[in-house]
This record gives sequence, structure tokens and C-alpha cells, in this order.
Amino acid sequence: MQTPEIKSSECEEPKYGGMDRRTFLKTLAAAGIAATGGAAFMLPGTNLMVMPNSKGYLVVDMAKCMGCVTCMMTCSMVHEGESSLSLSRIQIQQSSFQNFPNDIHMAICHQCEDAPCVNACPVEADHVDVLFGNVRSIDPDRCIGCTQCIDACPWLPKRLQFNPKTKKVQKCDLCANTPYLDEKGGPGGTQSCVKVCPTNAIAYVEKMPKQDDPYAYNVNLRGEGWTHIGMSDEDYKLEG
Amino acid sequence: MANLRREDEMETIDKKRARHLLRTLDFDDWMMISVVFPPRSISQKRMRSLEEMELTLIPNEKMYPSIQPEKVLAWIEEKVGDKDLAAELEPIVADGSLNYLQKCVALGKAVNRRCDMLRAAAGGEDA
Amino acid sequence: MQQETLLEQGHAGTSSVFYFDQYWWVPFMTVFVALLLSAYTYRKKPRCENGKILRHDAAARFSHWFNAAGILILLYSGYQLGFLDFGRKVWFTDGVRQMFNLHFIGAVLFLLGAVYWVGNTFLHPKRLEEHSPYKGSIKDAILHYLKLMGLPIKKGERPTGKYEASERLAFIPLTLLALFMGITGLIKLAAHVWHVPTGLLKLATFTHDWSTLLLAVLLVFHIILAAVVPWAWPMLRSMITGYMSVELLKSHHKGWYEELKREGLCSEDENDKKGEDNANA
Amino acid sequence: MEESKNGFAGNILHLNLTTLDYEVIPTKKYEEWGGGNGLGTALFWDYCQDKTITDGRNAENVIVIATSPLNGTSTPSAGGRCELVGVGCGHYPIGWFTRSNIGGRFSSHMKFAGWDAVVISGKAPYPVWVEVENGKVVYHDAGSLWGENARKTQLRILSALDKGNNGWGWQPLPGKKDETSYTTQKPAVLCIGPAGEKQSTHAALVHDAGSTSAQGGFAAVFGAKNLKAISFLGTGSIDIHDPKKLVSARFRVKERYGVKVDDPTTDMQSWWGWLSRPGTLSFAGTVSDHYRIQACAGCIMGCRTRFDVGYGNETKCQATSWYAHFALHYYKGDKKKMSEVALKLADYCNDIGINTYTFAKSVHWLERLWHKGLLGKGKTIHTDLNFDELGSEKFGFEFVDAFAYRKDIGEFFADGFVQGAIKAGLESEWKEGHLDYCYWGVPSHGYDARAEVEWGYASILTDRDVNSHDFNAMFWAVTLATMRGLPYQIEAHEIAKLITDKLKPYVDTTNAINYADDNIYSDDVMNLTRWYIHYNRFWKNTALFCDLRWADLFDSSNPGNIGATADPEVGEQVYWNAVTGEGISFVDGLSRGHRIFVLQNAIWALQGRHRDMVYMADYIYDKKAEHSEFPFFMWPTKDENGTWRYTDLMHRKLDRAQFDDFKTRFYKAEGLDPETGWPTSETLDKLGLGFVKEELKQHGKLA
Repeated sequence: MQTPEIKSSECEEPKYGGMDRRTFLKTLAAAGIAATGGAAFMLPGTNLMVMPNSKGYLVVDMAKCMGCVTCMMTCSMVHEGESSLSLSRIQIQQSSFQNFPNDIHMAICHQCEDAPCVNACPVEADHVDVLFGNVRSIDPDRCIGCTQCIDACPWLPKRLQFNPKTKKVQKCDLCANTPYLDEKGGPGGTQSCVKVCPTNAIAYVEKMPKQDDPYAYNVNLRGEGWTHIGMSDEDYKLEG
Repeated sequence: MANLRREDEMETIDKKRARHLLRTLDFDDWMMISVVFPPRSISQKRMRSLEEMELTLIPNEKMYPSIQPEKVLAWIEEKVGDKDLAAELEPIVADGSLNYLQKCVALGKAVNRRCDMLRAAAGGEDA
Repeated sequence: MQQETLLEQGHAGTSSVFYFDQYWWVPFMTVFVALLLSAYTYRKKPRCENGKILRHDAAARFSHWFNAAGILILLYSGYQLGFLDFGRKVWFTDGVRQMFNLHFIGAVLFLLGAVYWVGNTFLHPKRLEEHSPYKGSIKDAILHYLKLMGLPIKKGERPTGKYEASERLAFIPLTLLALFMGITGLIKLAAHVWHVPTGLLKLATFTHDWSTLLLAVLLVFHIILAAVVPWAWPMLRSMITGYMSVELLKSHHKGWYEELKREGLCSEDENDKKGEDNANA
Repeated sequence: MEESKNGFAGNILHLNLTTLDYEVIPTKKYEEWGGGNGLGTALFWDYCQDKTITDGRNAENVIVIATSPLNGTSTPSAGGRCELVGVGCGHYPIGWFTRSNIGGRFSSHMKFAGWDAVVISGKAPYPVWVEVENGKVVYHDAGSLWGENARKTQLRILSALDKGNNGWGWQPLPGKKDETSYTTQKPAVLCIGPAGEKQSTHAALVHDAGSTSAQGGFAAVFGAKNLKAISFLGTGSIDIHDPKKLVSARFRVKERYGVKVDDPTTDMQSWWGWLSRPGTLSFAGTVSDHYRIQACAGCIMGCRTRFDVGYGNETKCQATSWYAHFALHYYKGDKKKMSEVALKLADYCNDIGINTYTFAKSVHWLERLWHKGLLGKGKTIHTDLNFDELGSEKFGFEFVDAFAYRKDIGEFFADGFVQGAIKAGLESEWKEGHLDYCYWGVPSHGYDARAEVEWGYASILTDRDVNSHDFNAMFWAVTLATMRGLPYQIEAHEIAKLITDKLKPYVDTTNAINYADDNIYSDDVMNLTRWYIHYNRFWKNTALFCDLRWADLFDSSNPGNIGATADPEVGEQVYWNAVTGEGISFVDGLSRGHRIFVLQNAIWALQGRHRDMVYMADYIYDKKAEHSEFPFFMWPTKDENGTWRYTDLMHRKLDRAQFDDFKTRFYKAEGLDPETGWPTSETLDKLGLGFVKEELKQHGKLA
């Protein structure tokens, strides 16, 4: 660029695109401020769109569970290739000395409507996986393990797990991303916990359970055979 | 083994006799049988009286009797001393058309009827 | 099973305010605000007055120190959050939130300073030329420092302009790295709002992280050479007060002095006198 | 430690109670032993300095609690079993080196914490309990826990270890910053109650509400070592060689053998085979229909229950039935009351830490002594208990308390019932079979050794009631079908074929399953017994496949009634190989069982065993089973025309001379010296057990 000879103490400003540079800059800046301000007004919060609902959900029957934790070990194996309870995305808790049906609690991810964990993620690792039926899923490549999502989860125990080995958080993806599962997972495919449960105490449903009802994910999955072998087919109201 | 007797040969049951038949036997006359707790358990059990046999014979959802019908028959005849009941049970024991549990039911019902009668005769009181 | 907590099922979640999420538009707007600011900034060429020359006007100092504050905050919070193989240092949720929010503040400061500079440079492209290295910059920079270290080097260097050869040399990587960081940072920020493909995001993160590392290294040199070593103290002072003595201008920025003289902004006599006064003071 | 993905956790914990410190032993050196019984035996050999001890309560004794690579994995009904070995107590004539096991969550948590086994040696200077959380091992003073029952001990330990939670409902476990790991699980505690503390051989080790280890007397060993409890909590993972394979084999076994729980045609009583049977539940019935089937870690179908009534959780099996019929009598046929009393008492036995197995065969005998005037106030055996009240709830609790607190007859019989009978001068009661304790002074399992011969043979040829239900599945299926008048789902000739197909190459003829009088001493039955012991030693107690699910020698849930055992798709070796990556065959596993058995024979030889001691109680040879436990004892037999049928084997006794000859052939086939029963130098070399020769030689026990 040719520097023009300076005639006064005021710097000369070159023209830009036929417009005075300063005017151009003012116009650009004003337009930008207007645009970002407008966007900020129109898109409050983190997400551009309303979060689409998951196309599938796990529901459980806490009165049917045997507490064998096979689902947990299988979950950990299909996802991590190792058997672990701490790394399982489904958590079965039991207290041997408590009375039925409060002796067992099954904690599955609700795949919440407008999932708080997805909203909480500061790096958009916890996201709605549009390729796998909108399941709420954590992209390990993006996750920084900050555990905001765990804090945000409204259910106890929290349905997301911190993995101290990878230093990342993980959650139920309905088996969408399962390197050690020999079949197609995810919504519409296999859910390992559902498939492996000896008593079929976990089921995959497409209808979203009621979101404001803490009892909605515990359903009665006991078939006719259950009463036939002498057990109650009564509905038990259990939270979570 | 009891031999079949004609109706008119049946023993008359008075209160004393009824109480005697319902008595608790001496230890040496107790009979060891078992109960089966389905699906998979078995425990030995000593039969001390006719009424205990009555409680044990009819199978239910919780337990099956585990007996050898011939031995039960002999015990009732020889140890309890109720020849009439033994005579009534004999054709049941011999009935090849019944399976084991059916046989137990039939035996149990007969013993139950007999005990009801004995209890009535004994004045509604256990001996 | 009873949870040993008073938290209620279905309501046990807590979430923190993340500025990057909540105020994602602020950094974007900062870019334009900075441009607007620069558009309303009218800068004069400095002249020698009272034995001093205004080396860095308010705009330049504003730009430099906002940049500096922004970068230091960004480096600190970025280091705490972890990058490349440096693990995360803050535990857990709260620490991360604080660092992220600090990073946000750093980003805004940095963008304000950096984009303001870009706007100014856009208006005055000559400033770019002042900063840029020239053919022989490397040789001159080496000679310069050797001399400063007291080595008896006779060989002459090209008369120093407003910025020293070494400063001009550092300008290119610094600007590029800042550019990478700014752009990749904005891409990362965009991911808070729009879907950014993972590949692009990974590339952005990779670039962001490596730029950070290199910038941090250069920053260390910059601080040493511009603030720690005694001969740089007048420079540091000039970045704070804006002024440097004409004497120094003559001895160390001969090129610039000549240019100012040519333009009639400095006169030799006056400045000599004032310069001596100044030195005596 | 180099990492190998083979199902092992990597380290073994050696607790030296005398000095209250511990040592970490890398598992690598012991991996060849597999786990459980094999690993435990090898560790015992290395860590027990004096193997001539004959009572487990000796401070020189070492006990090993060992897991297998399959523990903590989804291997069907092998994920949660745990093996204990060491010198036991309560046996007659001496306390053999023996084994026991426990289900529940204990072994899986031990492995998740990073440990394959725990070796316990020495004796603590004061009562202690041990806390293990991943790599952290801490001895705690158990002074305030001493005297507590097993339930309270566990609850107090659980509350002491409870770290609350950080609002996540997950417990954080030690670790710096991002190494903190989390779990939603409770620690798994194994402990003793007052009976164990008082070193009664009737004591039981208890874990959770109803997982107990009682046979073998290891609870008394804990007591003798001043060890009240061990607690494990782990957040680690078990590396699997081929997780994909394991997962798909587990899916497959459910498809083929899983119980169709929701299908109303599922019959609780008519299944043939172990793997596919519905939950066993309580034997004394239930007091409510509000309960669940509960399972050990990784089980394919639970066998225990948890109720809504506040008692009876996880009780099962004979624990629920040993007192039931006494209660039924006492409460005059009230079946609900019977269930209630039976479950309450079973629950109490688990709470207090008492072995109910010894009661199953001894209460009748005590009742007999009472009525014979040999037991009572000031009688041959003194008791303050009133056996006329036998069957009442109150008496039941008093009776259990006597054994739990080692008072009254609990003190008199503290070393065992056979020992007590001899002490009272009532040896004939035992020899004549009134006290039905037929092998090594422990109770007959109820499957009369004269009819179900393999059970008796294997028990006397090893160290205790073998308690291995492999072939026993036939007996129950056939007997129940006979009782109910149902057709046999599998006819005798077919079952003989199905089973012997699984026994290859040990037997090559269906004749091994012929339980007829003239065949029970044959080489075929001898080889079946060898298979049975080897299976028991490796697949069942080393790999730790649960006894109540495996071996699945035939199974009516599968087309062709073919059982899952040794199946190329879902057999034991499939899971073993998927987890360990070894690539062994089912039969290779049996050979390992043989090796373990021979090593155990070396230990028994050092303890003083000689083949002349290896015989069952006299009544097994002298008397026919008189008062039948069963209406019939149905087993497959083949007559001289080659016709197979199920036959009632009641009223049979064994022949001393023929069993002696059987033993000789057995020892020869096993590579043991037929003169003494001791391992031969040649066999030891062949099996890679040369390291035991020196010690055997020193004691003059090398054949």
C-alpha cells in the first residue's frame, strides 16, 4: 500500500470500497451490534432450538428386579469393555436389610424433556444426538469432565457418572455408542440392559413417561406368569 | 395288614375308645415320615398321633407329605390301633390308578373323616 | 431406598450461571463495540514537547493493556481448566464455573483490546507498516541486543523506527497467534449456540490450545525483554505514561526521530535542550 | 504391574493379623490356579507354615478368601460366588483342610476394589475388623463390635463407612482430585456373630442378610483369629479379554435357558435341569405375596427372597425348613404360622451367625434323646431347654441362642454333634444312624449316600459334605414328577445319554448313570465320581460357577433337553475364555480340577489322612435307610436286559469291601497311591506339583 504524503498532523485515512474507511467501520460496527443484540434477545440461554424429545426411554419395575446387577456389568462392558459397577450408566442400589419393595432402587437416565444436563454442559458435549433418535448423549471428544451435568441432573442418585480414568462424564445413550456390543444399539436397536435382564425388569418404550411425576419411570412390567409363581402383580409407587 | 371286614363287624366307638385312638403315642411308636417343601426341600417329621397324621397327609401348596402309604397303613393299624380306619384305607393304598399325591389326598380325607368322628365321640375334646 | 439427602427426587439438580452460555452474545458484540470505538477514535501524530515524545497515545495504551489483561486472565483460567496435556486444575463444579466465567471476562477484555487495535489499524494502515518486520530485522535485532549487553559491536543497524527490530519480529507471530486464538475462541463460543461439527470444533480446540502454548512462551520473552531487563524500563514506562524522552528517541529510535523531524513534529534544538533538562531532572 | 486383560484384579491381600499389617502379593504368580478353590489351595500351601494342624482354630492356620476371574462379571451365575479355604473345624475325626463358599456381592466387591484374594494368617492381639476400600486397607479395633450379631455388626460398619454424599447420591472414594471415584453401592461386609467369636463349630460367616458360609467352620476360625469382619468397597473395573463375546454369550444363555418369568405356563415345580429353574424361594412357604426374587451378582435367576414383612430377607433352602415341621406340629397345622416361625427363625440364624445345616439332622436326634431320657435336666446330656416345647417360636429362639452363645447344649456340642455323642458315651447313636452324620462327622445332606452314591462317594473322598447338586437334578425332577403322577419329561434312557454325553471323555458309556445295586461300584460310576470331583474342584469352586445353577447336565427348556454345561455356545468354558483369554476346553478345566484335588490330597496327607480313614459312618454299610425321607428315591437304573427305568432306591446299604475296592481303583485313576491315598511322586511331577514333594518327604508322606 502506498503511503500518501502527510500534509497535516491528522492522519489521512484511505478510502475503502468506495466508502470512507471510518464510515465503513461505523456502519459495520453498528450493524454487528444490532445483529448480535438482536440474536441475544431472540435466543436467550444456551440453545438455539427447543430441544427435541428423545425417541426412546427406559422404564423399570423396581419390584421385579433381583438385584443381580447383571445390567450394570453388561452396561459397563458394552460401553467400556470392562466390567464395573461405578462405570455403569444404570445404577441398581440395594439394601439387604430393608423391606421389599424399598430394598432396591433402580436408577435409569430419564432422557428428560428439555434435559437439564444438556443445558448445563458448558462445552456442548452433552447433546441431543440427532443421529440416534435424539438420545441425550455425551460426546467424549468434547467432554472436559467438569461435572456440571451431574450437578444439574434432577434425580438421585445422579444419572451421569464421572469416570476417573478418562476424567470425563458419561451417561446412558440407550446403547447408541457401544464399541463392545455386537449388534446395533440406540433407539430402535438393542439396549443391553433390557436384553440381558433375567426378569425383564427393564423395558424400552417410545412414549415419553410423564415428566412431572417422580413415579412415572417405575412401571409394572410383571406379566401373568409372575402371579402364577406366587408373587404380587400390584403396582408399587416408587420414586425415581 | 388289616383284613376287610363286614360292616357289622365294626367296632363301636365310645368316648373312652375315641380318646384312646386320638391319644399321643409313646415315643417308640412314633413314626418317622417326611414333608416335602416344594420345589426342593425335605425334612423328617415324627408322627405322634392320628391327628398329626391328619394334619400332614393332605398336600397343599406349601408342602407335600412324604410317606410310604403301606407303612402309614400299618402304623394306623398296629401303633394307633384303629383297625377300622386301616380297613378303610387299605383299598386306597392298593389303588394303582391313583398317583402318589392323589393317594395322599384320598388317605388324608379318610383320616380326616375318621378324626372328625372320633373327636365328636370324644366329646369335642382332644384326648 | 431412602436417599441420605434432603433433596427431592426430580428436583435435585442445581445449575450454575455460565457466562459463555448465558451471555454468549457479549463476546460477539464486543467485537463490534471495539470496532465502533475505533471508528470514533481520532488519533494525532505525536510531536516532541518538553523533551518528551508521546510514543503511545491513549488509544495504543488502551489497546495494549486491555489485551494484556485479557491474555493474562485467559492464560490463567485456561490453564486452570486444562488444555493439551495439562490436566484440569479446578475441582469440581464450582471451580470450573469460576474459571469458565473468568475466561469469559478475559475473552471480552482481550477482544476489546485486540479488535480495537484492528479497527485502528484498518483506519491507519501505516501503523501496520510501523509494526511489521523488514528485510534485515533479524540481523538488526541480534545486533541491538548484543549492543545492549555491552558488547563492543561497531556494525551499524538500520535506524530504529517507532518499534524496534525485535518488536517488529515478534509482531507477526503474536498477531497471528492472537488471531488464531480469537477466531478459534469464537468458534468454540459459537458451539454454545449453534451446532458446530465435532471435527471443526476439535480443530478449533487444537489450534486454540497450541496457540495458547506458543503465545505463553512468547509472552514470557516479551515480558522479560520489555519489562524485566533494566534497559527496557523506559519502554515499560512509555507504555504506562505514554511518553519517552526525546533523548531516548534520538538514541534508540533514530529512524522514527528522523521521520518526525522530517514531518516537522520535532525540532532538533528545542528537543536537545529539553532533553537535557529532562535528563537532569 | 503389567496389565493383562484376563479377569484378574491383579493383587492379593495378605493380612497378617499377628502384627496387624498387610502385604500385597501380585496375582500373576498364582494365575495358573485360576481362582477360588485352586488359588486358595495354592496360597494356603505357600502361606501356611505348619500343614499338620488338625483344628482350624489353631493360630498357625491360614484361611484364604478367594475370587475367580469370573467374579464381578456377567458370567451367568458365577459373578457373585466366593470361595473360602483353609483348615476347618467341626469335622470328625479331625478338622480337614476344607472349603466353603458364600454368595451375594462380596467377591465382586473384593475384585472391584482390586483384590483377587485375601490371605488371613496369624491371630490379632485384640478383636479387629478390616476395612478395604480400593487400595486402602485399615485395621479397626472391633472391641465395641465384639458380641454384636451379624446384622448389627454389618449395619454399624456400614454406617461407620458411610461418607454421606456430595449431593449426587454417590459415595466418593479416596483419590486425589480427579482420581476420586464414586459408587452408589454399599460396602460388602463378611462378619461373624457371637457364635463365631466363641469359636463354636456351628457358627456361620454372614454377608448381607442371608449369604452365609457355614460348612467347614470358618466362622470359628475368624473368631479364633480375633477377626470380626472384613469389608470391601471397590470402584474399579475388571478387564475382560473379549467383552463382546461375553456379552453375546450372556444374551444367548438367556434366550436358550432363561426362565420365562412372565409366561404363565412357567411351572415352579416341573423344570428339569438347574440353569432354567425359577427362583427357589423359601422352602417353608411365604408369609406374604409381596416379595421379590433376589440374586447374587451376575445370577441368571435368583434363588432368594426379600419380603415386606420385616424378616426372612434372603433366607432360603434348609434354613427355612429345618424347624418348619416342628412348628407345624406345635401350631396344630397352622401353615401360615409355620411359615412365619420358620422364616423368623431362619432370619434369626442369619442375624446371629449360626449354621442351620447342622440342625437339619440333629434336632430330630435331640428330640429322640429327650424322649429316650438321655437329654434333659440332670440327664446324660444336661439341658435346661424343654424339648416338649419343640416347635414353638419361643423354643426355637432359645435353641438357636444356646448354640449362638455357646451355652447349655450349645456348649456341649460346640465341637460337633458326633464329637458330643462320643463324649456322652452315645457313639452307638451315631454308628446306628440315629444321628445321621455320615461323612467326616458332618450331617448327611438328605440325599442318602446309600442311594445317591456319587454324593456320598465324593464327600468321603474329599473333605466334607460335597454339596454339589450336579446329578442331584435328576433325583428331584424324577421324584417330584413321580409324586405328582406327571409323565417324565426325560425318560431314563434319554437322561443317561444326555448326561454321559457331558461326561466325555471320563466315561464312554451310559452305564455310568446306572444307579442299580450291581453297578454302583463299577469303573463307570468311579469315573463319574472323578468327573464330579474334578468339576466340583475347578468349574464349580475355582471358576466359581454357582452350585445351584451349574452343572446343567440336561435342561428341559432347551430343544433336545440338552444342558448348558460344556455347550460350545454357552458352556462354562465359553465364559472362562471370554474373560481370561485362555482358550481352554471344558475338559481342560476338569484336568485343572484334578491337579487341585491332588494338591489338596497332599495337604490332607500332611494332616494325617490315610486311606483307611476314608470311610463313611458305619450305618451306611450296616443298615438300610429305614424310615424313608422320601416316598421313593427315584434314580435311573438299567436292568440285565438293558432296559432303562427310574427305580426307587430306598432300602439299600453299601458294601464295605466293594467300596474299598472302588476306592483302590479311584486312587489309581487319580494318580494317588492306592496303599495310602497319598499323592505319588510321579503324579506330582506330571501335574507340575513337584514343589510339594520336599515337604511331603520330610513328613514321610510321599508315596
